[in-house]
Amino acid sequence: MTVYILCFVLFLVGLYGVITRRNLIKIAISMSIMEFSIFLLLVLIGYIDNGLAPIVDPGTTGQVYVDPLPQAMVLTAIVIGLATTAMLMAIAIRLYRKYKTFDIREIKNLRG
Amino acid sequence: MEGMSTIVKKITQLMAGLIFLYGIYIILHGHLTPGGGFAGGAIIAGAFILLILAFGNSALNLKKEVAGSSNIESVAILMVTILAMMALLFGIKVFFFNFLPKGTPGELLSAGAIPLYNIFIGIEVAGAILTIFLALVIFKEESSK
Amino acid sequence: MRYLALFILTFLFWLLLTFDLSVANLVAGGAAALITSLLFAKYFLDSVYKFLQPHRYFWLLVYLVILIWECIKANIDVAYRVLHPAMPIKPGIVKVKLDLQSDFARAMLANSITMTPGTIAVDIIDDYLYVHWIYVSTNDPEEYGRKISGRFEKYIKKTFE
Amino acid sequence: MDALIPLFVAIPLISAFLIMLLGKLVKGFHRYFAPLTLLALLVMAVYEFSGLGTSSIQYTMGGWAYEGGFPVGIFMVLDGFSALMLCIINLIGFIALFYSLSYIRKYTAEGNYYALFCLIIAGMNGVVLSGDLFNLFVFLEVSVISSYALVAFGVGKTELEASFKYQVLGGLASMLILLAIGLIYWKTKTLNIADVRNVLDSGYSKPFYIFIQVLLISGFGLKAAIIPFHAWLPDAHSSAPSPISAMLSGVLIKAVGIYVLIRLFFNMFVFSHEIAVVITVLGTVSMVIGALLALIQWDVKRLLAYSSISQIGLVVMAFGMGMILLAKGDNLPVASLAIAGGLYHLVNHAVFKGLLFLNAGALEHRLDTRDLKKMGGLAPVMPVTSSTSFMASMSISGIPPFNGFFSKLIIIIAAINGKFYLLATLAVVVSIVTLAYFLKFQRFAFFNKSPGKSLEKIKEVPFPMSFSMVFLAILCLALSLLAFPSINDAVLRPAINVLMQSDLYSTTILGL
Amino acid sequence: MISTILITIGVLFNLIGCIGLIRLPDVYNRLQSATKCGTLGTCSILAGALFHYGLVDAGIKALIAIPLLFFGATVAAHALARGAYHFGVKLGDKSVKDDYKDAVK
Amino acid sequence: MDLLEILLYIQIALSASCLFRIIRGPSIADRMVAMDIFGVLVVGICAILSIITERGFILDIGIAWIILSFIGTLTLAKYLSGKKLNE
Amino acid sequence: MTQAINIIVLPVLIGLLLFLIPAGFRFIKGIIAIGVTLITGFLAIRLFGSEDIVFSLGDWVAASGMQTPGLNAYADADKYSSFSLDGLSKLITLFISLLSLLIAVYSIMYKTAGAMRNYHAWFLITLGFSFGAVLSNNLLLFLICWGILGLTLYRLIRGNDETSSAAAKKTLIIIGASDGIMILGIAIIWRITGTLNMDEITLPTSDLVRTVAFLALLAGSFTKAGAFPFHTWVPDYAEKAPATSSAYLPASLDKLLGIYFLARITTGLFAVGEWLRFMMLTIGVITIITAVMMALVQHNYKRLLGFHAVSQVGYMILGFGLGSLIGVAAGLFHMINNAIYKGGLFLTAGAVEQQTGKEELNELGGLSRAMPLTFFAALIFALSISGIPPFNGFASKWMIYQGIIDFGQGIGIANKLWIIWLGLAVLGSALTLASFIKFIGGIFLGRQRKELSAVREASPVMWIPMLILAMGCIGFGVFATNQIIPRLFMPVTGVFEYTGIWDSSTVSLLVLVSIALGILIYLMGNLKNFRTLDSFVGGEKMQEETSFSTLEFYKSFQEFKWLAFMYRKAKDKWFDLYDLTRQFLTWLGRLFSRAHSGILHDYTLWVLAGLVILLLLLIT
Amino acid sequence: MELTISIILGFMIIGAIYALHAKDLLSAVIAIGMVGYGLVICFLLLKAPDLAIVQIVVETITLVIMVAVVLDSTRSEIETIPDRRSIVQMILGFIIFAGLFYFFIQAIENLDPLGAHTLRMSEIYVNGAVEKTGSVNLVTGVLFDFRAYDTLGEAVILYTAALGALTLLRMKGKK
Ligand code: NA
Ligand code: NA
Repeated sequence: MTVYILCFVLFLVGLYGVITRRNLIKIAISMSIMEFSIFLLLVLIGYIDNGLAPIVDPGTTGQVYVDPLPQAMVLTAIVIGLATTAMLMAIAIRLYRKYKTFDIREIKNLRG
Repeated sequence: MEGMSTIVKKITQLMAGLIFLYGIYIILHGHLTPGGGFAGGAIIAGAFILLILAFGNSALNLKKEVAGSSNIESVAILMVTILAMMALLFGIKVFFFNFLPKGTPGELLSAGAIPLYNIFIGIEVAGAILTIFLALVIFKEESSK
Repeated sequence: MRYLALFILTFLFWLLLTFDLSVANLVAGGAAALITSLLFAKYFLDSVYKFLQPHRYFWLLVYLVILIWECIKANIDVAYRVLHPAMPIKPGIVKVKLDLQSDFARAMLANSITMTPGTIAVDIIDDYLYVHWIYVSTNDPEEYGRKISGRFEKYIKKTFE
Repeated sequence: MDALIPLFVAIPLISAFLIMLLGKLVKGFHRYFAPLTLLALLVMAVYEFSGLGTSSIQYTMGGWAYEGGFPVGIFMVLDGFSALMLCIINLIGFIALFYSLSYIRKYTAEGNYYALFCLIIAGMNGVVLSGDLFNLFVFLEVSVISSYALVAFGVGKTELEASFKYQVLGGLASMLILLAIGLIYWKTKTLNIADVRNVLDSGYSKPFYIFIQVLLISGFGLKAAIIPFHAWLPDAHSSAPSPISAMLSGVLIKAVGIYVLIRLFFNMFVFSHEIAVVITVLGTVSMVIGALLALIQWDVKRLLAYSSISQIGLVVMAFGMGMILLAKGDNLPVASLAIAGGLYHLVNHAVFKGLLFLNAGALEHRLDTRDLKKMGGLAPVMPVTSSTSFMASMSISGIPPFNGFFSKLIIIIAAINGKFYLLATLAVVVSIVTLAYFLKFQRFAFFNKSPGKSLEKIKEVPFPMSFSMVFLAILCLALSLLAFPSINDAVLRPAINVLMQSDLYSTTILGL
Repeated sequence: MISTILITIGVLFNLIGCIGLIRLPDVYNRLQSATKCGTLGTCSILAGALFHYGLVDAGIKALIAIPLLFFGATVAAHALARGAYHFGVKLGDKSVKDDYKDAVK
Repeated sequence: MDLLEILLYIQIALSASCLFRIIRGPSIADRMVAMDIFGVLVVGICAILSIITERGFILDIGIAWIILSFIGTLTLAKYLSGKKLNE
Repeated sequence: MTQAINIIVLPVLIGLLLFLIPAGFRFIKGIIAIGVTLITGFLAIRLFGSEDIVFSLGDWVAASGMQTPGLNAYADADKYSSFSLDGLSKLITLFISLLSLLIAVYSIMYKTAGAMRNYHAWFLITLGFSFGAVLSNNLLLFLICWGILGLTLYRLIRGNDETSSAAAKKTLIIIGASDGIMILGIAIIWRITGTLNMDEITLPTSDLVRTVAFLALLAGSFTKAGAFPFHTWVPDYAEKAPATSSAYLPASLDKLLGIYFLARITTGLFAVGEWLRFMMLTIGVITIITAVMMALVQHNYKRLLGFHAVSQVGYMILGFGLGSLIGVAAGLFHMINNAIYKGGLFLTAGAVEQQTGKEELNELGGLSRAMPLTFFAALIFALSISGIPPFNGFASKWMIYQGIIDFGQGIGIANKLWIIWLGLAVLGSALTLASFIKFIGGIFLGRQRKELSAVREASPVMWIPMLILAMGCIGFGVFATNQIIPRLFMPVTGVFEYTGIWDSSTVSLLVLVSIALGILIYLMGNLKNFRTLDSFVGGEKMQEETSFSTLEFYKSFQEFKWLAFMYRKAKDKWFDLYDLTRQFLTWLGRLFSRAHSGILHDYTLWVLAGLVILLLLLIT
Repeated sequence: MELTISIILGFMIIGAIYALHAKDLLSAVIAIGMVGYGLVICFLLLKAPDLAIVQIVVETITLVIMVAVVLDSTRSEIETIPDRRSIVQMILGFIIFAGLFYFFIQAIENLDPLGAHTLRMSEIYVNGAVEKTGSVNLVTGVLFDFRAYDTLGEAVILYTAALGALTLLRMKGKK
């Protein structure tokens, strides 16, 4: 279970970043970290001891393969993560133009 | 000097095409080896990004490029959707039905429609990533005026 | 011309990648190479006719052998400097006059230099190559040239220029 | 009929792609094509809804239904609840889109707007129809990512700020949801909602079960903006272009928040009494605090946004009461009543909150401000906006004969009958506060005197906008008919059944 | 067997490269060690793979990888060295000569 | 545990050592160099892993890594030269 | 049966149709409104003569010879649409229609109302739903009609400036709040009895839940009628709404409906316990005294009338609080009387406002000559409201006093305190008189100001309704014992006799005492201008230099130490439940609002804190 | 395997913490790139080659995008923004993290440990799937056949992001 716990620690590191970092880019980075931990968690879940990578050699039979479903999920999630990062960056670049800063604590016109 | 140093430019000229081809390889062998539309598409986008990095604005007309890449991704993803509905042509009212013959597993021409999906997804991903990249770099260009 | 050259290059690359001579693969490779050449030919190297001159391939082989040898020497040299407790280095950037004319040849030279003992090509400005040298053994520009680029220049000239 | 199901996603997707492609070639293409798409979807939704009754339809993507007894493919499930949501989504979508025809003209890149609009609709339809956890997550992302872009569509200072915060908190929510899905897969080794219930049914460890439930509550609570997960909403919903605000407040938080929360907790988990209490409390807290926050707003759209939090809280509270009663197992008719009230209010809120945001948009369109202090005396010059917003305000404040009155009434009656006296009282108090802030809106926008500025130049908004508002205002009245038990039965009963007989969902899909 | 030897050599070169990366004083010198040893080491490993598989598809891939890595790593090293200089990273204290300074100005 | 596996772990450890340089710096360029060499090292990992598991397709990943590491490093280098990415 | 449905549907339908007529045709709209009110008046009279019946929509459909629709919705509607015709509802219906007819006629010339968009439409809708509320037997149906009346009340005020829009807002908030509270009560009733039909419900207020239900419904009734502590909307509305609207709703219809509902819940739905009676009596006297005290210091005559509209409700509540037959009859009688004279007073106020354009008492004066008919009507109304014989106000107050004295015979604590209830009621009457001296004096007597020299009498369309109402005051007073009460009220409450310690001399004494007190109080506040009172009493010709200065009056009255303190606090809205709540909620809102700092980190922390708290709660 | 992954993960955590605390933005970007590449190694070791290749490209593209944004800011901005928090927030944060950590451990206590995963529904995706889909790459089989609908959604998300970026980065918002 150690590896799962460490995985969650990585998640917490990302979370820590989200609640403490002030720089827009660093917040995006923190979210990436959280994503990484979840990706890894999913892949760990699907791992089977002595299992092969899920690419079948057509000649062979009776092989044990790791679970391909979490991998498919993670693949999707990775692309989603890229999309999220791209959007965050697009907004960050524009916000920087407007506010002349990356500091999220300076960007607080919307209050109350 | 526009772009990067001569050394980089020359090697880029040599490599960009190969990288692009490698992207195609990854896409077409998606059902045989690791990778597929997403990885391959991104590599293809990488080939173009490499060109832009090395040569700068002058090599490509970036504005035209961004319109082109967004059009291409639209077409590609439209094709994916249509592909999903293709089975209707064969009278099967099932979305995403793998309507083509499966072939011999392990060969290039196998897995029915999966390679087609890979191709169109690959184009779409390449277009999307290129669009994002170009949007980010072009934006800077225009607002700094 | 460029199109053809790029097509052949990429098609060969494809064949190597797939290592499969089935019809489907050849067709796919042909298509892929075609698309690549259509899209990238205008960014491809300029004087592609050089590809068609067989003697260059001979020199290329010679050059490769030398290059590999130099590479290994380079590594041993670096290993020596890194592992030596006193770290015998005397770094600096020196400039080397280039004989080569074509940009591609210059680029290849720079690459070769980067891979050889103690040097990294930093930039090419006008006809000079600027090289970071981990052990500047001499102050004589002639000497530099010989030590740094002399080993490759003629082979590169024959191969690429 | 079942062949239509995937089209709910495919049509808006194709439409979005075509708009991006042909919009550049054919001038004004998107202005005709997008409304047509939504209209088609609306017609389809109503058709499905009316033909469905209490049955449910499963559609398996790729023809992969059951292999070795497991649901291996992605199931799309259309039952009473999802059909109802489809109707709401596509109805409000259509109206908001029609409204946009003139509203969005002041912005650049109209084509992108319409494409994103179609994408957000596709995402929501996908979420509502999905019978698969991960697929649900994917379409949730489709809709929220397009909503991030749409919120910042005006690319002004506040729009971008709002969008960024929305995105970070939304991303956090997605992460929590994905984590929960991962943990669920770890335990159950399946992603199909019905199958998950089937597996979880046969024993679980409490800490695990609670952990995933809390993750999902937080994740979807963030999407639904339940306090304390709400902070992004007032920013995002007030900054977006008004038709988008109407979409976000009217349907998005319901489709990707409330709907999923309810679907999962009723049909996937066997919920415990404690969870039911927690959900009720969260709903109640949102209801109360949201109303208090709305009370002191001077920005019209911010007021409306906080009001959404409050109203969604009421809906959640109603469902929570139903859950508590269901968990206890006694008093099932009252549970059913509470759920009916919740659903009814859900529908109503989509309509009147949509309308209110369109009203706010009309004000913004003509006055270029959202500040109530800078408005006033508009009733004579903008009669359509004024009277429709009055109807919507009265609806949401629960004044008869408008629809909001009846849904609130049902919820309060259910609360009293379930002996939730405190909740009933709070619901009443909140409805009073709601009335107070909506009268504030009415007072400062439409009555009172115009502060300084002459009203001469201000005209009523153009036809597409006023038509949309009038249409929704009529709906505010017409939906009162749902108060008739028989009509209510015909419309909401299928959805109520889905939630009341919570096992039915999984047994039907798995064919047990 | 040859492949194992080649791989071992490659790993050793990589080891040296990493030691250099850590030990050497400035960017340029680190680049020297890292690029040369890293590239040659990895090429050696790839060659090991080539020998392991022989001339089948996998082996050919290792073969293809070698020139790609060679070009990639050297050009990257050059670009980094040039970039670092333009960025204003000073040559280390031990440096004896800087001809490039005048050229840049 | 056979030799190749030990080599694999050594190679992994070496790539981990790049992290040291990334954290230590001191200049951005140093970090970039570490990043670059890391990419090269990982290609080695791919190759060794491919041999251990007898699965040739891992080399595909190695090639992809070479390519993308190249693009990544050029991006970083371009950052150093102070130009925008499209200049 | 058919009339009962028609009387509801007709005004609503016509009212809705009036929305379609463009704003320019307001005279036509007015005529249509009068026509409709005439028809409803006719229907109401016919209804009054018909027999008592409880019927549903289905019965009506069957009776009207229509085909019963097979719709399910129809069955639902049938289930909830129960109507009842009994003495009480018929009585109220009658008076609603009569009063609205007069106001409709008056409105036609009243410019402020005419300037309002859709005034007549809302007027008719109000009328229809008032009938609906009165005639419905189902609590839900009642609630819907009742709620709609709140809405129309809101639409009948113009709200085109700062204060009037504020008044409109406040009014609807308070009314809407009471409706919300009523929902609670109705829901509780439903839970306990399983039905919503009023004729099937009889609940003792025996436990907390039932008491709460009673209180909830009571709150609804009090708010509509304008009793303490839910009364604060009335003065604001009265001041800022067009006089016709004030006359129409807070002064007459809302009072009728509020007291109607009070009668329903205290005599029908609930068997009210002793402590609740005690509470009602207390609220009754508090309402009387506080409102009239406030009225005393007003200088806007419409606002002054508004406070009186509140104060009078206290008497009615006293009547119902007594719970005896005579008490209930007195309450109802007073309600009718109040509707007549208070409606009348607002109409006179409207006339004065229209003719002079002024609303402040100290800007007016000496209009008695310019507007003699208005003056005459106002005088009658003022005497009525102050309980001077032989006018109707006297007759109903007189019954209330008698009821209180009867009540004193009982054994409960509330009964033992009868002398307090009586004393305060009499004091209220005296204070009323005092303030109406000021009203009459301030507007009609004293020196006529120069700027008012051009003032003319209002148009006949306006003064005829006033005079009719004045005649009503006289008629209802003179014929109270022998005609009005036996014919109108005994059918509702049942027959009762004036028993106990009652005798006419006691009443005369009480009345005299109250008159004397009133004059005394007035004098205390107005020593300087004593002579002007003289002139009024003696009918001498007024001297130019003497005039009422209501401000003076106001000031001197406020000089009493304790009163001064209370007034100051009242001015700061210390006693306004609405304002207190508003301030508290706003404070709370600000508190939460401050937490929304705009800083993303805080928001994220909330999310995580919520997550962890949920986990803690659920796992442990 | 667990130990290897744990150690790599440990390095990734260190890298991540450094990325969050790096003084200048570009170092943070580089560090996060490293962490992402570390993830690739994990994927490789965990028999997920498809993920490895996708993660490589995505990580690189992310790096490029982030560098593009960082480059757009002025040089001074790249310098650090102080990330100081109040004591109360720190304590609250600590409690939150301790709580989450504790509950996570509790939650996963009885779940399958690493490598002990059993196939249930995925049995179908593995055994006989090659015949069903024709794809020897099982992940591709799942992605483009069994769960092709998800993949469409995923492609649409990327499309949306591109459209969103185009929309957000246009020159003027309003006419
Ligand atoms: Na107003
Ligand atoms: Na009075």
